[in-house]
Amino acid sequence: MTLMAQSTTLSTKSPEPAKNLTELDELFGGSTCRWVSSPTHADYSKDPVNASLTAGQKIGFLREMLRIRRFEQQALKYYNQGIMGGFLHLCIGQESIAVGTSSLMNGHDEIITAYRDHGHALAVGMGMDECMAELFGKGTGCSKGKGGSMHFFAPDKHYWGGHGIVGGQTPLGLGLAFALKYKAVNGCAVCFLGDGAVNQGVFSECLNIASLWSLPIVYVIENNGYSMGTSLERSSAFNGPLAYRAKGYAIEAEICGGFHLYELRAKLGPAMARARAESKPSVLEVNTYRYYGHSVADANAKKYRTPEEIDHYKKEFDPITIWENQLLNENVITEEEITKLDKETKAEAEAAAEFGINSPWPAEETIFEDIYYEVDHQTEAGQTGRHFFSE
Amino acid sequence: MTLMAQSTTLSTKSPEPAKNLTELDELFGGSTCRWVSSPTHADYSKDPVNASLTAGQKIGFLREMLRIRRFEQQALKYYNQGIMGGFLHLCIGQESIAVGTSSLMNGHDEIITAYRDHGHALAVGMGMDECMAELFGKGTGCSKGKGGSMHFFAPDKHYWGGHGIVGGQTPLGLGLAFALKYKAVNGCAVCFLGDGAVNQGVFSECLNIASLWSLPIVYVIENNGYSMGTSLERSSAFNGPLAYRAKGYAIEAEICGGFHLYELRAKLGPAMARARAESKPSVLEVNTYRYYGHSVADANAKKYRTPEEIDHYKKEFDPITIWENQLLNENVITEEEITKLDKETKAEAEAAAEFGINSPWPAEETIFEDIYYEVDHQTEAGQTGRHFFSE
Amino acid sequence: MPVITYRQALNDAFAEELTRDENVFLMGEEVAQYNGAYKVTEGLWARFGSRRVIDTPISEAAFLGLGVGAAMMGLRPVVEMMFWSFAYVGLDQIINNAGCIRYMSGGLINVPMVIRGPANGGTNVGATHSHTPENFLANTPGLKVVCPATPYDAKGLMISSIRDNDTVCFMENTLLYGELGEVPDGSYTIPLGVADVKREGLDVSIIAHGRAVLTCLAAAEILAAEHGIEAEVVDLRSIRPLDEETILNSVAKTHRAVLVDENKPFCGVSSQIAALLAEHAFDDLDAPVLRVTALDAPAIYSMPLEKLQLPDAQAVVAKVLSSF
Amino acid sequence: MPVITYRQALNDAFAEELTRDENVFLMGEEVAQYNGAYKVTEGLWARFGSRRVIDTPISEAAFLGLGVGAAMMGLRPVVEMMFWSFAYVGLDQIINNAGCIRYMSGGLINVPMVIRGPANGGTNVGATHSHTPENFLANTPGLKVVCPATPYDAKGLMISSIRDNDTVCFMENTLLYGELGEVPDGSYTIPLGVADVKREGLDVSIIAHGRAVLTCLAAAEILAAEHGIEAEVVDLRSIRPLDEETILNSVAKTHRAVLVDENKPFCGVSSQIAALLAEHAFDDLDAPVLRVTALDAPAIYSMPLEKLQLPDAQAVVAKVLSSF
Ligand SMILES: Cc1ncc(C[n+]2csc(CCOP(=O)(O)OP(=O)(O)O)c2C)c(N)n1
Ligand SMILES: Cc1ncc(C[n+]2csc(CCOP(=O)(O)OP(=O)(O)O)c2C)c(N)n1
Ligand SMILES: [Mg+2]
Ligand SMILES: [Mg+2]
Repeated sequence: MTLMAQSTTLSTKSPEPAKNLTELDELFGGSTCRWVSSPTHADYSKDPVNASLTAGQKIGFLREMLRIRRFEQQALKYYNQGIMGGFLHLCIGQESIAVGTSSLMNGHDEIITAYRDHGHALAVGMGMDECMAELFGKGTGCSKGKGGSMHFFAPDKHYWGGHGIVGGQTPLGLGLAFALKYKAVNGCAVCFLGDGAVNQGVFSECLNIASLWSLPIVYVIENNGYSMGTSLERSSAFNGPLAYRAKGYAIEAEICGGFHLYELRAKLGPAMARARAESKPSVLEVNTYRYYGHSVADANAKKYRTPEEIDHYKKEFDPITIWENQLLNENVITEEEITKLDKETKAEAEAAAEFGINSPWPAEETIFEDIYYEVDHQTEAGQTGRHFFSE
Repeated sequence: MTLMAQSTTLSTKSPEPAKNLTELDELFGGSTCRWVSSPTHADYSKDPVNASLTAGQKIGFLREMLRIRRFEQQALKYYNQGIMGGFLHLCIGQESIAVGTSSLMNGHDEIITAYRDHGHALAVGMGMDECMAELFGKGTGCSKGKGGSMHFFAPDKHYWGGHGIVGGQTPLGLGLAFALKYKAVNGCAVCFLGDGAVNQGVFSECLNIASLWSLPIVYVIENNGYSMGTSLERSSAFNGPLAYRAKGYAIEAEICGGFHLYELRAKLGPAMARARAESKPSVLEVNTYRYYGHSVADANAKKYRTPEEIDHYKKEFDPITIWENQLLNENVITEEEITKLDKETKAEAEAAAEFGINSPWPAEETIFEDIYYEVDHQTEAGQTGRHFFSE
Repeated sequence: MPVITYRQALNDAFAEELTRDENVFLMGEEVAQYNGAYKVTEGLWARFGSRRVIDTPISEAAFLGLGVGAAMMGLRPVVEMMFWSFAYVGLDQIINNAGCIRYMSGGLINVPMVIRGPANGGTNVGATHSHTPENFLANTPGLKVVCPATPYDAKGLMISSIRDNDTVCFMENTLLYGELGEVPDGSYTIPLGVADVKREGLDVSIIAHGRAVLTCLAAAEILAAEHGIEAEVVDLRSIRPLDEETILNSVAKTHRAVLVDENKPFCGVSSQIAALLAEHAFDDLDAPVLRVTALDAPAIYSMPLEKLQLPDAQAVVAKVLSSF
Repeated sequence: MPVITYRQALNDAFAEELTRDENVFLMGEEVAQYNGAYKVTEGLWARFGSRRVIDTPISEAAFLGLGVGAAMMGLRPVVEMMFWSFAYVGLDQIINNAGCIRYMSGGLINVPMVIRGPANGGTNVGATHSHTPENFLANTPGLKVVCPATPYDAKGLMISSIRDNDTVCFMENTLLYGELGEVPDGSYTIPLGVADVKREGLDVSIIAHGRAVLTCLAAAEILAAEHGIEAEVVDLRSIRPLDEETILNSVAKTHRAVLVDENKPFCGVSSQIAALLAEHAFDDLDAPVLRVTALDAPAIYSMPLEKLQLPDAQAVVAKVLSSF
């Protein structure tokens, strides 16, 4: 037995960067957190949160998912042409989560996410133009060209960003929930984070406080199986699902397939309702998958996972296809209408790209704007003393 | 139901600073983590780890606990005279944990703790003189007067301190375990932390890595029920014992009464053995109690808990008394021998205080020593460029 | 005017602002039921209750970030760091969230928060508990930094900081909490970015902030009494925004500058003042710009040695004399 | 001499030290199987295996602290921060543990660790990803800070840093990784604390570190060609220890100093150099000490605007000309 302690191999993981399909399937059926409800089997259409949806709403969800995908595909095209800067993290494959969440927001709910934020931004109702212009670094961008891809914000739409430091948004989300409770507003906060982000200590601190103070927050772990090139199994130790760590803080935790809007809504809806009604936190781990690399600059996107794995997800688990089929089956939509919707959203994305490209660069002097409120508003405080120390 | 979310009272806790005895007893019997094995009921004397102890060893443990208590009582006396500086965190009431742990160390095990570190230091074999001199800020101190009460170290005794930032030692402990595994040494690391420290995020990060990489570490939570003036219930949300949070990381977690050395050894021994033999981490939550305030400067020591609570622990759960009774029952020791031991350790502590008081202050120039290895050793690297920027 | 302690002046500021503005709340470890580790928040929990004065777990990163999130929503958190030294476990939340979100959102979001607590050496609490990060925090555009030296300044600057719509890092000092000074009854504000000439003089400008100001005032008395040198003592009060005008005017008058700083020397606040003078007071200066800083070693525990680590009046006097 | 990239120079340094010393190991996010986010550790996992080149979860505080603990036990961790900006979530471990433990233990414990990664703006990754904390880290006695500008320096300084028995914060630059330079085969060291005069000149001293050195060299060429000014370019290379002698000698020769710094201005490294000159080069200076720094705003995303935020050769030229 002592021999094992003598072992000098620190990582017990095999060097193979990815699993083959059979292993993947095993994984799905098994007890790990990459548990997926087969999209064809489970039926959440009768769930109260879904049963009352109108055809118009259902079609609206499809439109929103398509908007996100077409928006990102346009962005990808221009990023690859080298005319955007920084990072571009695409959420293609994960669109259902942002759309499903925003479909449940009550007008007082607040949401916040990490850097993979385009989907959430569009889903809450941000315009493609302002978002695309932001990617192009233009003054017409939602953040005036100051934030870029990782930093979309729309407080007027209860959307608080877009945050680049892994896990850094998790206490901000807690603050949103705190403010709701402090102000006695009947809303909840939804804070998204990745499967890699759960290992930033601050998230655990948040779980403790959320539970201790009974704050109305739902942490949604968008578990896409990878943090950059590191698979979930190589980044995280867990017992049953990752989300179950929250149980150690006396927080309700659940897992959920994120590929079918009905399932997502059926699981997320009650968590949000509980937050609003009882001011109780929850953690929901949503299984999802990104088709592209971590960011577009991720040269290894097909090395740490097999092309077969990616294909498998695209074929079997695409949230847009699944939803289209659902709506076709329900006779809520026709193939032609889908094609039309698709064309419209493509056109919208193309027009947004045009808008972005044709927008002016921010003026040079804006570099020193939006740093201090008091300076921007030229209050007395903003005019007293030196605020900036370069010429 | 919505009314609850409207509630603006953030803390659900009552303003009463402490619980009365009845509530305390309920607590002990209940499912929370302040679970205590009644010292008179449980019998771990037959446990293999205890059964083989010699009378000499058992008496040795008593001597060590007495040394710690007498040492701290001396320190307290001089601190109150205003001739020591900084903080003084006493572990009186908790002596069994340090002594029980060091009794299990195999010569390759490494230990590290927080600022309440006198007990651990003495238990691993540090001399009272050097420890007391440190408290007096003298050059003869174990840290040459540089560290003070919170920073005792003895790497030659596998004791890595003494750390003042709450939770800050937890990744250092992980590093000790990592180094053991890296070097294929048949030892384990034991890292102590308080019940308040579990809410520093870095500790959760450590649990994940410890489990993921299978590192030979035992985290011992010294749960004394309070972090400064905050009771466990006001600082931490948990489900069953606090330690069970570790289960979310697939780590073995156990709880343990810390008042009886037999019980402590029976629970800690296997965890340390598992770490050595299988390179597996564990978390052990040990129930304990401090009689004094958070530090000697804690003016509220009797406000956030009742005097009755303190008395109850002193009477029913004093680890020294319990051990003395155990040894008397076993006929391993006589009352007279105990009195003698007590006198000896008192005398040792008094002599140490004398030593500390009579030792010289560190020389002024030592302020600039022990900052850089290379400077201290006047290597080429230490002599190149300017290292210090004041005169 | 009533004479009260620096601690009481802060306490009064909190009480007045908590009363004035429903959005203000205090948060931190032991700030409520314990009345504050250094009793700065004494009585406020009893008076304002658990919603407005909130005890936290030992999770600085989380409750700093919580403060930022709450401030984004329009609340006005006053978050205590029991010691500023502990902010290092939550620094990301200060720099990247409090400091950058307004910018990254193109001005859509404000973070009207105060982060406060003591930052000082000199109390034998060791290297990890004695940090003075005003230099580093002021390095971050987006943050403001204030270091009051007197009860009067503490109260007026605290009220301004709470009402400020940007994040203010407010640095107190455990050695100052018991210091007495005249403080008027009722609310008043002192603008951030205005230095205070605490003593006028023609011969040399001594420039300092925080507790070092008191050291410099003592030194100035010695210089006047024993050496016939009239020193002007400039108290920066606010590090960012910084009142460069008062500094430059003083040096233009005295032609000599000695900078005193309890910060460590490398890239301390006094480095920045020196850089300012080296560029903008070049023609005014009759002598090199001299500095007296904390000794460039970690804070030592040993009582008599730690005393030597911080600038004292004698060291300032000696440095000033060497400038002539 | 072979011409290789800065990235390759670092990679070679790692490979050589991993081979030479069994106690050296690399650790960080994506450093192993992914070959490094910026490919600085390419091939090392394949060559040295999972024990020596280790992928971590996204838990900077824990693995920085793990590195400190391992170093205390005699190992020599080389810990990557994917960006130095991410160190803020683990800063406590760097400042309080790596930086203070030797002192607080009275010299009983050493922390021979390298913490490394890129620290730079200029790549449109936004405010939170563009920090350059060399000033703050160098403020901490107990830490060393190195900022190489060329492939040759990068390799020699990295090998010295790994062999150094103190903690070295090693700052690279994503904009430099692809830069080419002559680097001899095999192992060599460059001592920490020795600046390098990268260009000699009599008219003005331009003092810089990191990528700004290349900017200054370009500026010096323009100054010579277009303005007949021969600038001396001093590359600090190491921020702490600092080669003050070379700085002072250069200014004693040229009588003029322009400091160039990609750090933000307030309490940046150039503030410290300015303070040095204001005190010790007072009689040598014929003109004010001027600085060119990053603009004092958070790093902006917008591509053309971010370009304006960092010092470029024209800005340096203009500043130098204004000094005459
Ligand atoms: C504190 C910190 N460390 C590292 C990074 C670099 N980084 C950015 S995203 C990322 C992976 C995060 O993965 P996950 O949380 O699973 O989210 P996903 O990208 O899959 O959406 C890493 C390591 C960072 N931004 N912040
Ligand atoms: C990061 C940090 N925050 C706050 C403190 C101040 N502090 C010191 S000890 C302590 C309480 C810790 O309680 P616990 O972990 O239960 O240990 P105990 O004192 O009971 O042994 C606090 C808040 C600190 N030293 N470090
Ligand atoms: Mg992920
Ligand atoms: Mg405790």
